[in-house]
Amino acid sequence: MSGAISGYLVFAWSGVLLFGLGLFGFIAHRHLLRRLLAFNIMGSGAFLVLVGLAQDGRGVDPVPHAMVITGIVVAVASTALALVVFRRWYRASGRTDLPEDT
Amino acid sequence: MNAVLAPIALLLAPGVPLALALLWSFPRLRPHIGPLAPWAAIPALLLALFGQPGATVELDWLLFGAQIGMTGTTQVFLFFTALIWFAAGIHGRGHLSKDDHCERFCVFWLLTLAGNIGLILALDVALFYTSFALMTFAAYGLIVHDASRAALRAGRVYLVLAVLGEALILTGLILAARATGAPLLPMLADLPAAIAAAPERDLIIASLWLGFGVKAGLPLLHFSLPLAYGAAPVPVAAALAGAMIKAGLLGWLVTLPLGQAGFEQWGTIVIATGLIAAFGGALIGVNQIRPRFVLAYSSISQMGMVSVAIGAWLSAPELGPLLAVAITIFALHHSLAKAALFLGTEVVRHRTRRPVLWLWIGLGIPALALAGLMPSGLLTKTTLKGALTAGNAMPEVWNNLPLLLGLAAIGTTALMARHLWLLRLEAGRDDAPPAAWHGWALITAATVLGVFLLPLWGITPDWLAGVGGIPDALWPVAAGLLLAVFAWRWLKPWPIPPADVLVLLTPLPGLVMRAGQAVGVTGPAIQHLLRHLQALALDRYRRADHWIGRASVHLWRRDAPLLFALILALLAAYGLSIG
Amino acid sequence: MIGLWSVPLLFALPLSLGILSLLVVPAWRPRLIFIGLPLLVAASLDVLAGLATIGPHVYRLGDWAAPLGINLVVDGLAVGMILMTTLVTSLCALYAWVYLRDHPTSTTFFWPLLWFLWAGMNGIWLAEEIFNLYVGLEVMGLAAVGMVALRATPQALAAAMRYLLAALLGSLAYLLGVALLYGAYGTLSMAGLQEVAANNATTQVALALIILGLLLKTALFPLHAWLPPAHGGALTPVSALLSALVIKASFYILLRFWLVLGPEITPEFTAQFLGVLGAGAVFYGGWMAWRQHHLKQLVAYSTVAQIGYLFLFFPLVTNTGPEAQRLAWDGTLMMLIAHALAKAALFLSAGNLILAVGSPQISHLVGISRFRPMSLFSFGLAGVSLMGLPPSGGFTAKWLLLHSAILSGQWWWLIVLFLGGLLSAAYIFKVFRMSFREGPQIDRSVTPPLTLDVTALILASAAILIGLTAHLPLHWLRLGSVFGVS
Amino acid sequence: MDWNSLILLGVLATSLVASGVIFLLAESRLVLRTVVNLTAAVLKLVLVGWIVWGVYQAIEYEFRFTIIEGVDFILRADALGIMFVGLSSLLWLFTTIYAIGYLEKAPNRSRFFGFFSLCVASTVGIALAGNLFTFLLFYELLTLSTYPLVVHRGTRESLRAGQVYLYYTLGGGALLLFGVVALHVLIGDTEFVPGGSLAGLDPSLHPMLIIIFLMMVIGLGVKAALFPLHAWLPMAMVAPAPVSALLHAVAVVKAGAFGIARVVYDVYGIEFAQSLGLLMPLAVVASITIIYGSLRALAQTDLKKRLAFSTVSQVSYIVLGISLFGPIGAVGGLMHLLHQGLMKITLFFCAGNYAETLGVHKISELDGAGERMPATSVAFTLGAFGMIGIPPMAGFISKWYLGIGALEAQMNWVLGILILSSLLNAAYFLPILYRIWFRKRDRMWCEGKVLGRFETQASLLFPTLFTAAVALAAGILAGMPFSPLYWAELIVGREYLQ
Repeated sequence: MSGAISGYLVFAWSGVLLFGLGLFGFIAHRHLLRRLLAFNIMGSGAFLVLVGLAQDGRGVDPVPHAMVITGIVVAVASTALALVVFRRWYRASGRTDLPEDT
Repeated sequence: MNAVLAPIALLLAPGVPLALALLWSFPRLRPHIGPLAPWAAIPALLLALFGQPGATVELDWLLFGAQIGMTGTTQVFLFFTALIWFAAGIHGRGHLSKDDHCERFCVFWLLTLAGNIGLILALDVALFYTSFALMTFAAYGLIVHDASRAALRAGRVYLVLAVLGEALILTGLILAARATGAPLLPMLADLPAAIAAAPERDLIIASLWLGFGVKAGLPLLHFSLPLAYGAAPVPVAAALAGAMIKAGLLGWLVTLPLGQAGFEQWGTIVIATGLIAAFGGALIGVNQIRPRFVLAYSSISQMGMVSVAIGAWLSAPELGPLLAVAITIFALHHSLAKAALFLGTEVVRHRTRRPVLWLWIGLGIPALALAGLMPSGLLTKTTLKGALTAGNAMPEVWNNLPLLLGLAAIGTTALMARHLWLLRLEAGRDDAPPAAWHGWALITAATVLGVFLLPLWGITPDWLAGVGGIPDALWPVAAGLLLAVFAWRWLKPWPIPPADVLVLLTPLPGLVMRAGQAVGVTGPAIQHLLRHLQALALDRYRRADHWIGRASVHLWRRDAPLLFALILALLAAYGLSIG
Repeated sequence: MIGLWSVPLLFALPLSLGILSLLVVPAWRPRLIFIGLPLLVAASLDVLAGLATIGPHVYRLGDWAAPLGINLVVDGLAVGMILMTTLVTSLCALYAWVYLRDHPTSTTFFWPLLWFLWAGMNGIWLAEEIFNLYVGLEVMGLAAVGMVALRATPQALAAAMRYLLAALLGSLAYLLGVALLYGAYGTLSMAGLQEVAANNATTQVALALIILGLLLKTALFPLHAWLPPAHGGALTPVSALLSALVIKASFYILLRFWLVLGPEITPEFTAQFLGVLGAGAVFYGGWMAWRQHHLKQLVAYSTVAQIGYLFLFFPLVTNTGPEAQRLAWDGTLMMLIAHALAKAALFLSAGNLILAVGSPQISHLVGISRFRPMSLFSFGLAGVSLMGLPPSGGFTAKWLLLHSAILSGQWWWLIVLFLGGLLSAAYIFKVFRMSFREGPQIDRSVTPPLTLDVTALILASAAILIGLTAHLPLHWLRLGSVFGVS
Repeated sequence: MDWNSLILLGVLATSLVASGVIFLLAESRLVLRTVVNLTAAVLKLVLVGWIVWGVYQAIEYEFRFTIIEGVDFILRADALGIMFVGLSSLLWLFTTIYAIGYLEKAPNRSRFFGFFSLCVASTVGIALAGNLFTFLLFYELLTLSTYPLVVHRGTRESLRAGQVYLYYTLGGGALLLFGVVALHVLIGDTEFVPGGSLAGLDPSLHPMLIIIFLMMVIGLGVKAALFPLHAWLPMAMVAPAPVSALLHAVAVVKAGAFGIARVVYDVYGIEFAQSLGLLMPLAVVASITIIYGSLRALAQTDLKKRLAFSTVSQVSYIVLGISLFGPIGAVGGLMHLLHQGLMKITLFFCAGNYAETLGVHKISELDGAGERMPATSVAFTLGAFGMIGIPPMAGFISKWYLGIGALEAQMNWVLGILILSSLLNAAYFLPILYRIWFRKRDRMWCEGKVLGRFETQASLLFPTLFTAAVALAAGILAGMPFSPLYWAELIVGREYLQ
């Protein structure tokens, strides 16, 4: 990568930043809902990187878009599943976090 | 005896006792073994009387190929062995019929007999050793038959010595066999020459000499003799003293490099040992308080004299033919007489309506024979002396050997006198079944007449010299009798226990016993202490074993994988460092 | 053309069956396997036949060109994995068909999830592009999480949650890596990457992200914490599927990446490091397995340990001679397949034992050998393979790995294989020890249906047989691989 | 696939199939199980007899099957292997009969006989293995199939013994595996070839070969109970008597000793091993084991424990014979493989008879047993005499050949070891015999069982008597064709003529 941060790389770098933030949240928080949110932020970061890196002046590349759309679908599905499991977990145990190693 | 019969007879001689013993496997036939057992020696006896030396039978399938046959010398051995077993068997017949363990006894009897005959007939090393071992170990069952304390002790001593002896013999035989051309199928006849040429010849001779010496009552290996002769049933004692002791002698005769030059030192050692046995046996024997112990030491003493002859043969190979004849006659003479004496110790105990005089004449005959006054004794002495003095072949140091033997004969006479004297005390205590008489009478007659059968086996001794030897034979007898009378009047026997030095060899019991007596502790207390000490030692051994076991298990159990891994790592690292 | 119709069917069929099973009434859901299993078995065999006749090839879905079209690789490795999946999943499905009768609440969603899981796995085996691999991973992972949660006990839910978080984190790391690679090289195809990828920082970072994500999903020590509760706490057929197949998928992707990028781009240090982690997994997993009191936890930790063996592949193929590489490749694949079969068998038979005594505690197995010899026998056969004792797939694999280790001069892996084998013996025989013990608790036991025992036995026997006939699978597996030429 | 290779599979299959069938049989199917057991054993014996005849006429039997490239599964009947097969199939029959009687009314018989058959199958496999890989395969299988037998009783003690057994054998097996793989790396598939196949290798590889030899011998030495690796064997005595008999006489220790013979003769080649200087250390280890085992045996009060340490000692005779450079010592060692098996199985059967009939386990409780159980006691006596090496028992023949062989190999000290061992053997066996035959019985034996017309159950008595008779015959009739001696000479003739 060249020294100057060209335009399209801004998106990529902010994607990386988002991903980092999300990762921090994912690790730091115990509340499962927060961790889920953090996961979604990480996901957004990753998509941003994907889209951002694709804009290198080669014209419109449909592939990243396809990938991001697919990724979003996957993320949504994952979040949904996580919410279902979380709800059941909360109902069963009354806790919003995971117990330490069982 | 023709070519067809000879092999069959050779096979039957050891085969019949063996087959009879095997009858025991069929519970229904077991009761029949007892009555048949005494007769098992008959085929061997017939073979000895009517067989011709020279016939051999090869048994390829047996062990690693065995061969049996007869030579002139072994035929004589076979004769007296079979006769003694037969007479002793007849003697013991009635006695045994009341025994609870009759069948067990008979099986051991037959096995011992088979072994004894087998070793005489064997021509190859393997069968010889096999028969020897069979005889040795089966005889243990005979010795401890009574299960009395004394018998068990005798059995223990006998067994320990026998095992040591077997081990020594095996060492010697393996080493010797290796020296022959055919180490896997060695013939006895090849051994002497092979040993003479072997690099380890001293080791071989020592092993064989000591190994067979256990049987032949070599000093310090003789402990089992008095103990066993004293504790075993009388027929067994007769067979032990008459026949089996000669197996040791036969062992020497067939394995030692007799007739080979270059064994003068060994000759000296053997002669010296023989003399020690001859005199030591007599000295200890006259102090014994039971007739059978006396006889046992007499045997040791007599075997000492034979040892002298063997030693002479080693020292002066050229005397071989003469000495061979002398030793053969000696063996015949001593075996029969000794067996008669042993059977006599039983016979004399029985109350009888027969004239007592006949009894004592019968008891006296073998005693006189041993003392050298009967034909056999005379012939033995003169032949031996003649052989030793022939052609001045013997080394200078041994010039006085005949005199020494004469002095030993004094001891023999004294022993016989002591024996008869002690016998007197035991006379007439029990009823005697008739069979006891038959056997004894048979063997006593053989003592007198047996020697005249010698020409049958091609041995023609110088009868006249025998007659001429009477004066020479008389002085030791006279001296011995004088000594006996003197001793009877003025001396008290020392309390030498029947296993003499063995008591000293195991110093702990003796010393403790002495010490205990000195401070006034009674026998049972000492015995208790001894048992305690023994138990302690055993316990220590067991405990050590236990700890070793635990340690080895612990070392490996938890850490086995790591240890194996370590081994692997070391080996692998080393492997890579070099490869 | 032969082989063509069946390739897309391999994931299309399970997908449609999954959807179909969501549509039918719950009572009918299990019965779909009698339609689905024969079809999928036929399709798998047809793919094999295709490989045998026309060799390794790339199948274009709908004849669309990449990158928008989907390319499917049909080489020896993929077909091997497909066959393994078909065998294990079919048997687990049969097992579940009987097993789940006692768990009516779980049945409802088990079957749809099973089909999705299958579709996801087949997708991964066949996918050529790295993004499709991601999609496959997610489909499979979400289905797997759902399956873990089926039990609906707090423990199972917690385990599912933990598993889900780990899986999501892993997938995102992978996705970021994919994004970086695509950004740098503009291609998603493995073949394309192999041509253009250069040894620079971007590639290395991307590869590190991908490796990390996949390690987390594969549960390599020390990233294994999610695995034992998830695998040990799930329903028995689920445990078997997860341990036997699901973790293999992420390892498979790792393997593919390594084949494409590994030797040239990653430093030898990484390879050795992965090997060391593998060794750590072998020791730690074995040790922990030995210390478990619950039977299925023990088996789960055994998976943690066995994963470690797979990672010995990396040091053994990096900067070593071609012969050592070939042997390591063969050994790793053998290990992978043998472990799949053996672990499925182990879980299923452990489930049978638990059914028989009615308790997951190992200490309650006292004297069980008298009543359930067949379950125990399957357990033992599978155990033989896990211990790496002959004759078994595990042994053949170990043999090949040893061979490779000695040939490449990396003797320290010998110690790993050695102690690993002994540790696995320790935990397998811990179960046996208890079952041979004669004690008071041996009066009676429940007899599980025969099907349960038979499926476990078939899997265990397969784990043994594959060791005896190893040259056949290895021959197929080498088709189209970089190490295929011996 | 021709007839000659199928017959090898048949020998293996008889017990494998029997094992499978027995596993599936319900516990209560006593008759059927017995029929399967005995049919398989007899069938195997017939097949083995067939092969023995064929091998005698130098017919090649081979079965070959590729596992992975360069690694074949090979079964081959050569003289050495078939000797071991003959031993195990003969003794299997009798041990099976014995076990059927011994375990009457005991629990878990299906399991027991299943693993029992499996154990024999692996032993046969070991014997017929045509290369190191196949050998290893069955060697490990043997470990696995004997473990359930060792822990069969399910007591705390037996489980502990089983654990120790596993640690040892698996550890040893792994070392063996590494040795085999390392050798494989060096020279490829190591088939057993008379005279060995390593002699032609480059001298720079020799240190490596020594290491590999060490690995393999340590691995095999575990099963052969060589000195520091023997601790599992006495512990395994908690198993039922037929198992002990099988472990000690036929399967496990023999597998180790046989493996060492294979490695020395057919992998390294005796001359090459000698030139590498490997035989001398082996002889020393074997000698130490011989003496050590006897010393330990002397201290044991439990009959089976004493027999176990005796095994530790006696099996090393085989190893000793192998390590003596020269045909005669080799004959002695190989012959002892059979002799020790026959004698030791007899002794263990007898110990089992005493335990089962009289409830006697301690030596001190044997007083007067000879009167109560004469036939068993005769068998015991024959076995013990054989162990001591008293002629005409089989042990004497071995000892004689070993002694001569030691002298041929210029190792005269070995003769001393042999003699010392004989003395120690006498020291721990003769007191037992004394108690059996000459002591008065001093206690009540717990005799609860209905025994039939013999002194004990017929199924216990007759195998014992038969093995004793064979052990006796092996000694007396050593000169006959097909005796152990004859066969060992045949093997050595083929090994040394290379």
